[in-house]
Amino acid sequence: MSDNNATIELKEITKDFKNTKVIDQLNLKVAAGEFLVLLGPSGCGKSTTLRMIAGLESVSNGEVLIDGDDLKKKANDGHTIAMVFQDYALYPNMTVYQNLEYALKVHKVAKDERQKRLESILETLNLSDYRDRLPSELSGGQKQRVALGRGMAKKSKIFLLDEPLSNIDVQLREKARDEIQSLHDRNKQTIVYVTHDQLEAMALGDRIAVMNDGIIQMVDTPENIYKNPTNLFVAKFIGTPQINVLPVWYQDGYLTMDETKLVKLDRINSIDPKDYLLGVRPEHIKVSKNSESEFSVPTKVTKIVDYGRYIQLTLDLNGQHVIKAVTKDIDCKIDDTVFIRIDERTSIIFDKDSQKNIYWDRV
Amino acid sequence: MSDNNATIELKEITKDFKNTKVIDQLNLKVAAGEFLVLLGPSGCGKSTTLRMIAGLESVSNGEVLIDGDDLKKKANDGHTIAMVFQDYALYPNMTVYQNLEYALKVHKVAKDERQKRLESILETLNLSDYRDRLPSELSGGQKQRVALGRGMAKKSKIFLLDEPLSNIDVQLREKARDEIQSLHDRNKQTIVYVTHDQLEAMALGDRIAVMNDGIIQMVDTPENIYKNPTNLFVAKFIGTPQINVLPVWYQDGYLTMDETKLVKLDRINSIDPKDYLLGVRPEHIKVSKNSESEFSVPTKVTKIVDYGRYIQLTLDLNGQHVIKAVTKDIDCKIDDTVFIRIDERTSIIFDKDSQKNIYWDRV
Amino acid sequence: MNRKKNALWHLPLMIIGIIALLPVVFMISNSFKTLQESYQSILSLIPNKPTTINYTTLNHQVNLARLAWNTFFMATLVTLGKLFTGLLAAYAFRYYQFKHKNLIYLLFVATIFVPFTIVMIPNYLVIAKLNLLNSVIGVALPQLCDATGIMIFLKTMEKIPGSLFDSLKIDDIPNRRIFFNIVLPILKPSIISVGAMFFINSWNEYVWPTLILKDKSSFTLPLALQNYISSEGGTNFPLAMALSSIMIVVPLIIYLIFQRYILNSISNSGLK
Amino acid sequence: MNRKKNALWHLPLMIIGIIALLPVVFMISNSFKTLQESYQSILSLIPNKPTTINYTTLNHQVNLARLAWNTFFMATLVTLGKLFTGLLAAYAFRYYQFKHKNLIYLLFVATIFVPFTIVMIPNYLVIAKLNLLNSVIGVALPQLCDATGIMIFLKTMEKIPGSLFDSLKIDDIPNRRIFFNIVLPILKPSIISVGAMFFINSWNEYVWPTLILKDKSSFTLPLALQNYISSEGGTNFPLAMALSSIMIVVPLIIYLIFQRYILNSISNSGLK
Repeated sequence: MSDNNATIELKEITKDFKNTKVIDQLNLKVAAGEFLVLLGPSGCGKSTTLRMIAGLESVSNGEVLIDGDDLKKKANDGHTIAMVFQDYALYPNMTVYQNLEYALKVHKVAKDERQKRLESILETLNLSDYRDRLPSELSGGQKQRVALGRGMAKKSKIFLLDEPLSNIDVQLREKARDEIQSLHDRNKQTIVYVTHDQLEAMALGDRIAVMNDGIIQMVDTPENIYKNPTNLFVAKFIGTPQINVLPVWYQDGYLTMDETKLVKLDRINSIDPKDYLLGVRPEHIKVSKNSESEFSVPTKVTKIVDYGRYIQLTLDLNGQHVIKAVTKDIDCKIDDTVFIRIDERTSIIFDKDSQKNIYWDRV
Repeated sequence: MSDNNATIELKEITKDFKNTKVIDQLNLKVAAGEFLVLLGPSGCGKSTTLRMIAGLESVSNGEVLIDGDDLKKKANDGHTIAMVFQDYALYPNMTVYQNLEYALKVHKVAKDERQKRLESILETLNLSDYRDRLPSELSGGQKQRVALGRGMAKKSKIFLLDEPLSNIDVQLREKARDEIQSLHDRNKQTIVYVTHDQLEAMALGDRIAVMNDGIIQMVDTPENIYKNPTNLFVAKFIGTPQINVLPVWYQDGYLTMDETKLVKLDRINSIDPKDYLLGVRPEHIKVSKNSESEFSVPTKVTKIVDYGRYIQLTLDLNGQHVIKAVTKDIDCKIDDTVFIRIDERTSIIFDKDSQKNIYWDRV
Repeated sequence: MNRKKNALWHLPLMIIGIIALLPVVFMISNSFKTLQESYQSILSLIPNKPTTINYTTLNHQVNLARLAWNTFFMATLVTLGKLFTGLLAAYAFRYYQFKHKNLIYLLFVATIFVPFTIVMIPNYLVIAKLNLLNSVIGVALPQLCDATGIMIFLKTMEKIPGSLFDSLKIDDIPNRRIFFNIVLPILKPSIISVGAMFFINSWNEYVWPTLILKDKSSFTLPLALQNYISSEGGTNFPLAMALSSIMIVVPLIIYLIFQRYILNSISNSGLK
Repeated sequence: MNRKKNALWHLPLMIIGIIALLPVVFMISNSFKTLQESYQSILSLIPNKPTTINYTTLNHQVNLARLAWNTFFMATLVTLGKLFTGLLAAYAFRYYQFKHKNLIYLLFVATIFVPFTIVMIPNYLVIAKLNLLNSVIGVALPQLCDATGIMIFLKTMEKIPGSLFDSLKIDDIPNRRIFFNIVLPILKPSIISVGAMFFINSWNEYVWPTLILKDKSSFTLPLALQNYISSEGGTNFPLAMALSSIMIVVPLIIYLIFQRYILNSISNSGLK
């Protein structure tokens, strides 16, 4: 708790909408000054969660605590929370400067103070030249910056952002991302940021909460989420091209597929002999022209895409499985046979029924 | 020229719109059966070019030749060209099956033939279960497949696609891309594909035509465009994070920046001593903890993002330049000093005034 | 924001609610009063001794079935005619290029604001010249140029994305088919709502039919009502109110059946 | 598609064009004919010997300036009143939750289809009871509940994205400020066009003012025109046409000035 930021705590939040649970008993703590990203596919409830934190959506059950105080019992004071919307929600009849100034003016912030704050924000966001333009005269990227600026002008303790980059050109997104990052570095507000773009989430979040079907699947740092996802959904949602998933059978220390031994498990040997799903990220598939070990498996190259920085191979295994591999340099042609190898260290093993990562709670 | 596909040739095409040249003397040849991608930022004229090939937009000057015949002199017969639109343009009052069938029915294709064709298309695109649904009852990805199927049903020689993937979820795009690719592999139609997404272009195109301001900047294979772009625009447009661009001075075999020698040029030594721009892609910046050669330059780490497959560093050089580097494994913290090295082989040198790649026409 | 402020905002709603709905309640109420009670307390909303005498009397005095049929026939004819011209005109405005298109459109819309008082006499003279007095065609003809319908259809057509027509053009689909197979089905909700509007307006119309229809046998309901009212002040006020109440039934039913279309298409209302 | 087919599609346009515009041309033409010529060839479009005699006669017979002022004053009052109630009501419908909101809205819109003939008498009686006969307020009062305006404003308000109001809510901006600082400025084009429409309709109105305004000094232009026409067939037809032509000038000017707004807004709402 400080002047700059506040903690957020969601306690057993449930949200019903027309008799369906949109959010189901959700618990989440955001530390003061943390940058938390809510990540998930469309319709997973991430925007609803954000709107409940903002007080725009009522909570069917549970509590939203801001700095320990229940939001329901304390009306929004107009100061604590600022929010940036996906469509920016700029006031179309006001200039850039008036948009930034409006809430301050209504809440009787002194003119000198207003001017000082806004000049510095316009400066920071490179908007000084556009101060007298109407929103309709701005490009998408500029509108996005104005929306950001309007949120900043309030000097709120909590800053909520709802897919703020989804309406601007791909080329500009990287720059806008860096801007948001450096704002957080400077102001240290508590930020909750909603997005469906996993790269954005990885780049920005101190921690990421991956949501699906109204339930938080995993909350952790980007690194842990990538390397050690709790379940198959998280594993598939993060990373492009998607993680390879192969049906395997465990017995006597080996994972086998179609009678072929794929991986020798040394780290863990106390799992039941039964069907599992083996997840291997494309960059962890080791591709070579020759068989290099007893675990090398021959595959046929069906597609090669050179993205410049890396080469993506689509491989066919026995005509039954499609495997994507990412490598830096390999000299092969379509229809060549190449060998792949999978390492235990980079293998993620999921229970076939629960789709949970069986390693996860053992680490 | 064959039954399946046709050549396209644009000869000195100019398009004026309200006294501004949208397209300026554009020349482009698409071989029969080729997959050509028109890539560029919004407003670069790529969609207009596609619409001129389709005959939807008149040409102010020049000729559009389909299999050698001028499009202007030969009315569209409804058979040669099929097109998929960004918003899919499905007939909202017809079911999926009716959408696919409509043009065939109007053009009196026999019922048996129609049925045979459509069944196989519905099968291929996984749409059999949705044949009786209205477009409003479909998801974005399904709509996109119906639009694709409607184009396929015509068995046209030329297939035009205008940003067909821009309205569907990121998660589904990879799959949709693969689908389009395999359709082309199977049917070998001539395809012209418009997109603003460079990764899509790299993945799909036999060749890519990069456009800007109504002018084609470069037409070549994805690999060549990435490795040896003709000018700074192309270099910056392709690749993410963007290529690093540093102002350098050439003298006596060395590229120097702020008095520091960066690169020794062995391949070329006949260039004028003057200002150049040095382009280096982030993955070609060699980062190490210790100085490894006389060309190692010390920088300060300002940001580290772990994307799982690779780590992206933002480096500060003398407080004056920001350099982005992509590496696989490096053990460093924010504010550490690391050394970077640039190799001649991966350096792209642009003339400062014309912004042209000075190597390009020498290769 | 507290409850007091909230109530303040309801005030205008209540005022215009009263202004809007009171006359109708008043009409229905008086149709169930005796002539005597109506004279004594015309503004009281609930009749002392409700009676259906006015309705039975009315049934004796006029041929209600005949009146209703005439009104229905005329309204149907006018509605179909207006839909036909409106749809074709809107399609022409949307998809054909011709000289002075914008100017012509501007003039069309301008006709909405020319008061009927002004065009009444010229129209009457033309209908007389064409020997169409006393005929339903004579009533319908001058109404065929309803610019409102053209505007609504044009607007709906403009909402159809251009790519749909590009697609049809690439597939070389002839215009006639585009109109019938694509445009009309897409416009169905608009056609229903505009049609309902046309029908109701035509059903209620009295000034123009009064001029054209002289023969009692071709009278419509509003004309009959006019007869009851025009005798300066109304010799039998409850009787007129009874006829009014009958007359309002058909528009009410149509409105209720098609309210979803009407509310959507006219105002795209999304109160939920 | 060949030219013949093209011409076919122009036919409905030409027909309704003639139906729509002929009466106005005819009116202007006859206002420049002598009484004699008008009798002889009333349907000829170009006067043999154009004369301005009707206009000068008219100027002697009535006080045109007074009539125009009365009309203007009444139309302005009605317009402002309708805009005021319409905007407040639409805002209440859009941003407040109250019981039976949808039903109330449905009833409001229903009033558009209740014919004036039917509400005329109840309204007259109420105005008489309120002692407002012969006053402009009496003319204006029953018109304040114009559902058309509410519908158009409501529709425009619905186009304002919900996130704008979410944003205002997060910033804790009071309702009064939202209405005046945000909603009204955004609605400006709608207000202008609906205002122009209200004004023109009110300017042209004659049935209701005829009932309320008995005193010649408070007569409006349409009432004066009514006097020239009502003497069964028109004793001086060219004179009536001259007055019509004068009366049409103000709406025409307003329409031309605001046409951009009007074309957009009417076709959006789909109602007159």
